[in-house]
Amino acid sequence: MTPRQKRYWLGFAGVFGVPLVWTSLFLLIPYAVMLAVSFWTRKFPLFVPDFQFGNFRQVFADPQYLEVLLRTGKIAALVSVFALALGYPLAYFLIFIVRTAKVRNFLYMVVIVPLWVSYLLRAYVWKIILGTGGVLNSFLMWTGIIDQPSGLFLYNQTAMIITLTYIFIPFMVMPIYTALEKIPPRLIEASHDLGEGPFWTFLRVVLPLSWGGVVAGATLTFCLAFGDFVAPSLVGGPDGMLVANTVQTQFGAALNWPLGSALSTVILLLVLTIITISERSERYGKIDLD
Amino acid sequence: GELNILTWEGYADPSFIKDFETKSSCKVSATYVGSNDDFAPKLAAGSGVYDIIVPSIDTIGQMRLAGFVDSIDLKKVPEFGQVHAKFRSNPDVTVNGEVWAVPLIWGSVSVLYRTDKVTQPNSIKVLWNPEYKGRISLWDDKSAIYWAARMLGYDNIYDLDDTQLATIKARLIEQKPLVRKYWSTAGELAQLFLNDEVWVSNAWTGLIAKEIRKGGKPFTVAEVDPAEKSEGWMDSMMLVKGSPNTDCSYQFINYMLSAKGQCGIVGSTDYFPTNPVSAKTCLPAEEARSRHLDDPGYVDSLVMWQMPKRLDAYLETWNAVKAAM
Amino acid sequence: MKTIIQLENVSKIYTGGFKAVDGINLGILEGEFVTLLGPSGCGKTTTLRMLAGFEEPTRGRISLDGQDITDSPPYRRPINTVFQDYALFPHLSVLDNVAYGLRTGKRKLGQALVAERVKSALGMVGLLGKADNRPGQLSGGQRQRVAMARALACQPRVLLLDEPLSALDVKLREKMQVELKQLHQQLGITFLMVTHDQKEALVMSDRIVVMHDGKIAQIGTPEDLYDRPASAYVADFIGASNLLHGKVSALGDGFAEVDLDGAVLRGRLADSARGLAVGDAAVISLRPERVQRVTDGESKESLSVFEARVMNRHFHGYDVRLDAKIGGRYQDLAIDLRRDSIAMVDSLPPMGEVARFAMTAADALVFAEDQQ
Amino acid sequence: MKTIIQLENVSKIYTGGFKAVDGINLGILEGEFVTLLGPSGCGKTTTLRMLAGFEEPTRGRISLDGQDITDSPPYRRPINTVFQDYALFPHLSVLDNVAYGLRTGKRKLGQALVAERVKSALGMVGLLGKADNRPGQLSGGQRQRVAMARALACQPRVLLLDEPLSALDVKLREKMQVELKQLHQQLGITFLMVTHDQKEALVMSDRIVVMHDGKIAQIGTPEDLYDRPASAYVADFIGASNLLHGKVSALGDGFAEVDLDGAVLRGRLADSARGLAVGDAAVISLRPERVQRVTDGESKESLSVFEARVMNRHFHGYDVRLDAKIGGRYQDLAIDLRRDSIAMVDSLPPMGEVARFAMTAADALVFAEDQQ
Amino acid sequence: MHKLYWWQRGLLGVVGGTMVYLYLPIVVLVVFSFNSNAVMSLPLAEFTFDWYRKVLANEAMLTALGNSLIVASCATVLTVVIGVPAALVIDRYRLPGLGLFRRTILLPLSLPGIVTGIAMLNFYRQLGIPLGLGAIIIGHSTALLGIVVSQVLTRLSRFNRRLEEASQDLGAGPIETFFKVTLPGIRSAIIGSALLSFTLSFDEIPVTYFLTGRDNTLPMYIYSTLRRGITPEINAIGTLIILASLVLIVASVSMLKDKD
Ligand SMILES: Nc1ncnc2c1ncn2[C@@H]1O[C@H](COP(=O)(O)OP(=O)(O)OP(=O)(O)O)[C@@H](O)[C@H]1O
Ligand SMILES: Nc1ncnc2c1ncn2[C@@H]1O[C@H](COP(=O)(O)OP(=O)(O)OP(=O)(O)O)[C@@H](O)[C@H]1O
Ligand SMILES: NCCCCNCCCN
Ligand SMILES: [Mg+2]
Ligand SMILES: [Mg+2]
Repeated sequence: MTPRQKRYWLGFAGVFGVPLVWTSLFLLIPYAVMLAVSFWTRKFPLFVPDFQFGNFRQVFADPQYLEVLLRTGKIAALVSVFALALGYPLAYFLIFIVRTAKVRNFLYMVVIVPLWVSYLLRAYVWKIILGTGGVLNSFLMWTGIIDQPSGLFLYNQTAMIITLTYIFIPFMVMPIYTALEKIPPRLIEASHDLGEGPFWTFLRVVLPLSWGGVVAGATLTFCLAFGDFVAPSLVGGPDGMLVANTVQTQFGAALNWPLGSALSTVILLLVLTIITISERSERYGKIDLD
Repeated sequence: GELNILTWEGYADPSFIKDFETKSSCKVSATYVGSNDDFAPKLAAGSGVYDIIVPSIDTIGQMRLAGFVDSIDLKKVPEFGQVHAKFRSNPDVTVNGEVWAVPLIWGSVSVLYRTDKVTQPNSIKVLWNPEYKGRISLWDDKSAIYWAARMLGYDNIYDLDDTQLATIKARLIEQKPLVRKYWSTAGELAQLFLNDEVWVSNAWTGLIAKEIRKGGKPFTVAEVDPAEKSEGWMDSMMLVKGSPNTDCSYQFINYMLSAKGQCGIVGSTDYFPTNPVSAKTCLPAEEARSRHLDDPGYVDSLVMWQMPKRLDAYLETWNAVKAAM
Repeated sequence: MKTIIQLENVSKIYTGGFKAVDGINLGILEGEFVTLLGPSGCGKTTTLRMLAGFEEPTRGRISLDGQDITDSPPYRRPINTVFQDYALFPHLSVLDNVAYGLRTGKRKLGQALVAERVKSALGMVGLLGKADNRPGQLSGGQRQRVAMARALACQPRVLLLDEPLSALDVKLREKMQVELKQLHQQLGITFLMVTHDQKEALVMSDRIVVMHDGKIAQIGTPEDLYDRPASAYVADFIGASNLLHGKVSALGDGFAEVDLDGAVLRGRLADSARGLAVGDAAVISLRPERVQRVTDGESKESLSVFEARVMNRHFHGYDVRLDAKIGGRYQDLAIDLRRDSIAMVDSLPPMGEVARFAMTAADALVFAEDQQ
Repeated sequence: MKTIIQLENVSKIYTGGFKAVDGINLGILEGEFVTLLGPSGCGKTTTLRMLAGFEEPTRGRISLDGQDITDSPPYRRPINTVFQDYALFPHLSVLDNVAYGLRTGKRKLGQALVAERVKSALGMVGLLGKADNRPGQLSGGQRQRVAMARALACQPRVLLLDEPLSALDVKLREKMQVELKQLHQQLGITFLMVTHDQKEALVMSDRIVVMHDGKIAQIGTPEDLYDRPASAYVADFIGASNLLHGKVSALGDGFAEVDLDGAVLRGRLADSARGLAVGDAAVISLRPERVQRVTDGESKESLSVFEARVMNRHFHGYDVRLDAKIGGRYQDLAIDLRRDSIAMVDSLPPMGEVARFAMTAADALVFAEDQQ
Repeated sequence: MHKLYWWQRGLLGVVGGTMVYLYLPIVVLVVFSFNSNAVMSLPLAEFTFDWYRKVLANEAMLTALGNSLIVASCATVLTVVIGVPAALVIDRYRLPGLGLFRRTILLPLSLPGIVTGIAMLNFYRQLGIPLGLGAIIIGHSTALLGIVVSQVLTRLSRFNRRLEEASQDLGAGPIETFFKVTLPGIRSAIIGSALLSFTLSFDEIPVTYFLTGRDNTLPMYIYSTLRRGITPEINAIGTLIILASLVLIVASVSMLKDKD
């Protein structure tokens, strides 16, 4: 080794040592342990080491788990769609309609601030708003739209979707905002110059160029909503159990860690698949703007 | 010293715990469970967290079998002998002459309803009554299975077979659209009533109704024993294995068996004391009667909890119900 | 030839109050190649953007073929732009970029027609082989060509070019200058180009509009501007120029002599300097390449001869640049002597010493001082 | 003068296998101003970076004052660099930027000494008034000066400059060329500069190293390269050049005639072309500015006269560029005619017609074909 | 301002609605924190500070708050100390395996927290590591490491490497160069991601849920309180948290503004 190479590798070891050890010890090994436990067997009163695929078989054979997975996927997808439907116009507005950078930065902060307010509280407030005696019912009765408080707003999947969408909108707005911000205004002018009005310019230039942000935001929102277990317990009803609650149950009441670990492993794989797909399509959408 | 107790709402109320803390110089911090199924996982997750747990009669056996607890050194609990013999001799409290649990308090689970909305129910079937669609609640606990079993008229509720469980599961799933929310703590159920969300539910007799009445809403609630009988429960104190604070633990156990402890907890929960000797010294006669101090036979009018023979099957059934649409 | 674009008294004041363009009047003839030339910030781009429709004039009127288009949006003008940074759509292939303007909401041409027009536009710029590439995969020069093709595919009445070549390196720029000019001649479309490179403007334009602080300083053919600049400002901007400050010491028949405190130079009076009187402060502009070396004995009647001290010498390949000082105030004077033969290098004046130079009076221009 | 930097057989192969520098041998004398010149990608920057210590030569040896420094890291070399993008520290003031090298590593000078040296360095580049500004608040030219001052404050033995002026616009670039050169003369430090602008190299350097594909094509003074290029490649790179391909039709006394299928041109035989025989393929290089116009009747003994068809004409201000075609294969020929008098424009050959031109044989160079 | 197109007006409507959606809950929270009635429904009762008084007297809550501050601070320091070098290595070295390393370190960001939580729980149980604040800190650091790494990586990719070369060129060795040039260059990314780490750790539930022993964090305290029924105290805590967040945001924005 030349002295230079020696310096190179010394630097590498010095800088990389701590992160490598930490990541292996507290990230890789725990996931590995989780994987290992997913092959164990539940045996009253606890569970014992083993190597068998029963837990995975149960996850896929017992319709209740598939049903929960599907329901969770459905809700996470709806949350992503609604967050996108509200978040995209918001980001678009900030970038292309707001004229001065000062106002834009201020409004952006205004969107991001809720992110800094306790997640739990943001979920729980919806209980006050949507409840039978809540703000929404009071408002509707006051306006005379309804004369009996409705029980339809709280303790069901709609409430969960409203709450989760609310919680995750900032995660949708941020990447889209960043993507839109990177689009040179020049390109929009070029489109106008070539005879295309604002609407088609949006479809043909702005949307494709912000696709990376949309994918990133949707992936993040989907994954976060997919793993949530707080909203169901606060605003969800009897039909609102999500996969994270199922995992929680296995580590709680059911005391079946092996099955819970198997479920978690399945979630892990699912998320990895989603991320990989999203990275692919993001890369497809990621266009070198330089 | 420090004492970490895994227990139920109302069991560590400052009204009587403060007194213990000053007397013993043991600081009590309580964590509340919402179901007996919360004990095992909390203890399984790691030792060294809790010193005393207060599971119900159907769960203490599981705690012992899982090795989560130590047996009780009776020399250190002089008043143990005053506890209702019925509880002392319970096969899960005393096993092969060794005592594992110190009974603390007992009571029933009955039907709680709003008198202005629900005509007085005489059967558990009220919880399946479509008339009250969206206004029904049910305790989020494996005991839901007992309730369904009793509604169906099964009498082997702690030893149900697979077909029975399947039927029960179907009935519970059938009930889901009627249910507004499964409740998991007393406070939650009280709030559900107070916020107009729920009109009828099964409930721990005493505490919850008391809480609702404190809310000052312009309606009244009542508790009723259905024709299928109410359920009976008894909660005992157990020593967590490996707890470094056994000294404080024994002081606590003794305090809770004393007059201050028994009347304190009765006062905060409206449940029934297990030590009639000390309770009698502090309860007015009228209350002593309504708390069945001299009437342990009342227990026989209840369906007393036992550990189900196939706990796992019960849990699985209940979880499947919750997971279903 | 008829006027295609007419700017009447057009001004642009940006929010904030900055007056970027200040009452411009300009007519552009059909088929002309006109260049806006001027230093950074003089308002060239702003003018172009008002024509394209991206900026709204604060005052004034813009018309195309006699029709007022001041208020019509960019996507309704038969005008296309080649942007300085090309503004190619990075997510579209070269083909789709070029086809973009042909597939718009309104101007929806048939598949076949689009294909044909794209092909002809790409053929024009020699990029048929790159149709399927993304802009990111092209070199700078190729991107420039795509931008041209994209604009031309729309068959605009007027093509606007904002510093179309400034992102290219020297060799490529010179090559593209020639190509662009040829394209203009082929197509007969009106070109309006912006540049701050006077050489580029001279090489390419039919007419050049020299701008200064939002106003037009002079409009004319390259020869006009080079040989008959209207002001010292234009003289300085077009080609290298020495601007020497002095006092008028003699006047006569369109000529003036300027005294630089010791050296006296003779030059033509600029049109704008007719009013100068003897004793007035004046600026005389002379181009480095018009100065000649005269050996000590030599003297020519037609030339105005002067002395300057040679301070430094740079090899320019084509010629030798002398940095000299002239007059009592030691004003800088650049002189380019041609190395017509290798032997000549030896006859260069020695550094640090005073030497004699000369120039035709017709090659120097005299302006009034304040005009600069 | 003694050699300060010596590169012996230095090569750089990047991971991936690309050979960026290919066995270079080069000695630089103390106090010299040497320029590396060549087209993009020829290995100039790589060579400079190996000298600075940022890249490790794959093969070969670099020594400074006779000592091998091939393996020493950049922070132990008494060499400083002016980066192309200046690489000023954006979080530090101008003063702290310039002081950076004086407060770092082993060279930790006292407060007072640092202040003094910073002051003198900033004074040198005329930026004393900007000491407290951040680089972001400076213009391009000022940043360039700060980068110079920062490097010079360290009093390096050798100053490396990687395209130091390429980010500046034309006028400023020309001004800074002169300043840089003066600084070099004042300080006496060895300068090694990289550029791809041949004009810049010609103006500034004592010696120029022309690179080609990682190898050295020629080393010499500006005059050497301009007047005696070793190859057609160098001739083409230094100044504009027409390279015309033909066959040797006659040889004699250091001169050759090249037949271009119809037109015959006479030129000096390049040193490397001594072996040419009649009938061999050859390239003749002639500079546009060395070609003269001869009117129909005229004929001069000393000149080689030829005909070419004038295709196009561009106004260059200084002179007029003619695009012409020569010979049976219609090879492109650029001709620059000087507009010495305004009247001359009228005597320009008409476009599309054949006209007669001439040049001295000494001004054309003949190379063997394969050398290009 | 020129007149708006129909679609611009529609957009404005959607944006306005979204803003209401974003802020209505926060307004509700704040308003009810001053409402004397313990049951939270309209109409409002009297204005009161009682809930704030109760919060400030609530020892368990204050202890939980203290724990949360400890956890968030430690986790933030750890994520920075581990994350910055990790980002540097990923950015600087082209070695096989580093891509995988990057993906691994970023994985917990998109993975439901519950998976990381139970992975940690399994792991601690096998090792016999006691649950508690220490366990939570490790969990949070690992789960949030990706935030620092991704933000710093983004900044590093924009960071001009020439500056480091310039520093070495001027005589500074690699370590001095890091502290004098690289660190100032990525400073705002570090501060920004540290703030985000802090907030997310302070707010964390799914990982914490499985790792708390005796010690509650504030969100866990709130969560268990919520499970036992709502009290307006929670609204008061929420309002205080919003206030603190605002102060933090304003501080960080003004802190980051001056230099970049
Ligand atoms: N949107 C704007 N708001 C305010 N001032 C502007 C705006 N655009 C340009 N300006 C200012 O108007 C003046 C003219 O700008 P313009 O871009 O037209 O100059 P230019 O001649 O094209 O210069 P350059 O050669 O640098 O491109 C400049 O001083 C510029 O700072
Ligand atoms: N780090 C690298 N890895 C691989 N190849 C490289 C690297 N750096 C440069 N090259 C290649 O080496 C060749 C020489 O590069 P170098 O930067 O030395 O050229 P240059 O003469 O300075 O060109 P330019 O004028 O464009 O700056 C180029 O083809 C370039 O693509
Ligand atoms: N299964 C036990 C019944 C629970 C009794 N405890 C109720 C306590 C309510 N505060
Ligand atoms: Mg411009
Ligand atoms: Mg280079």
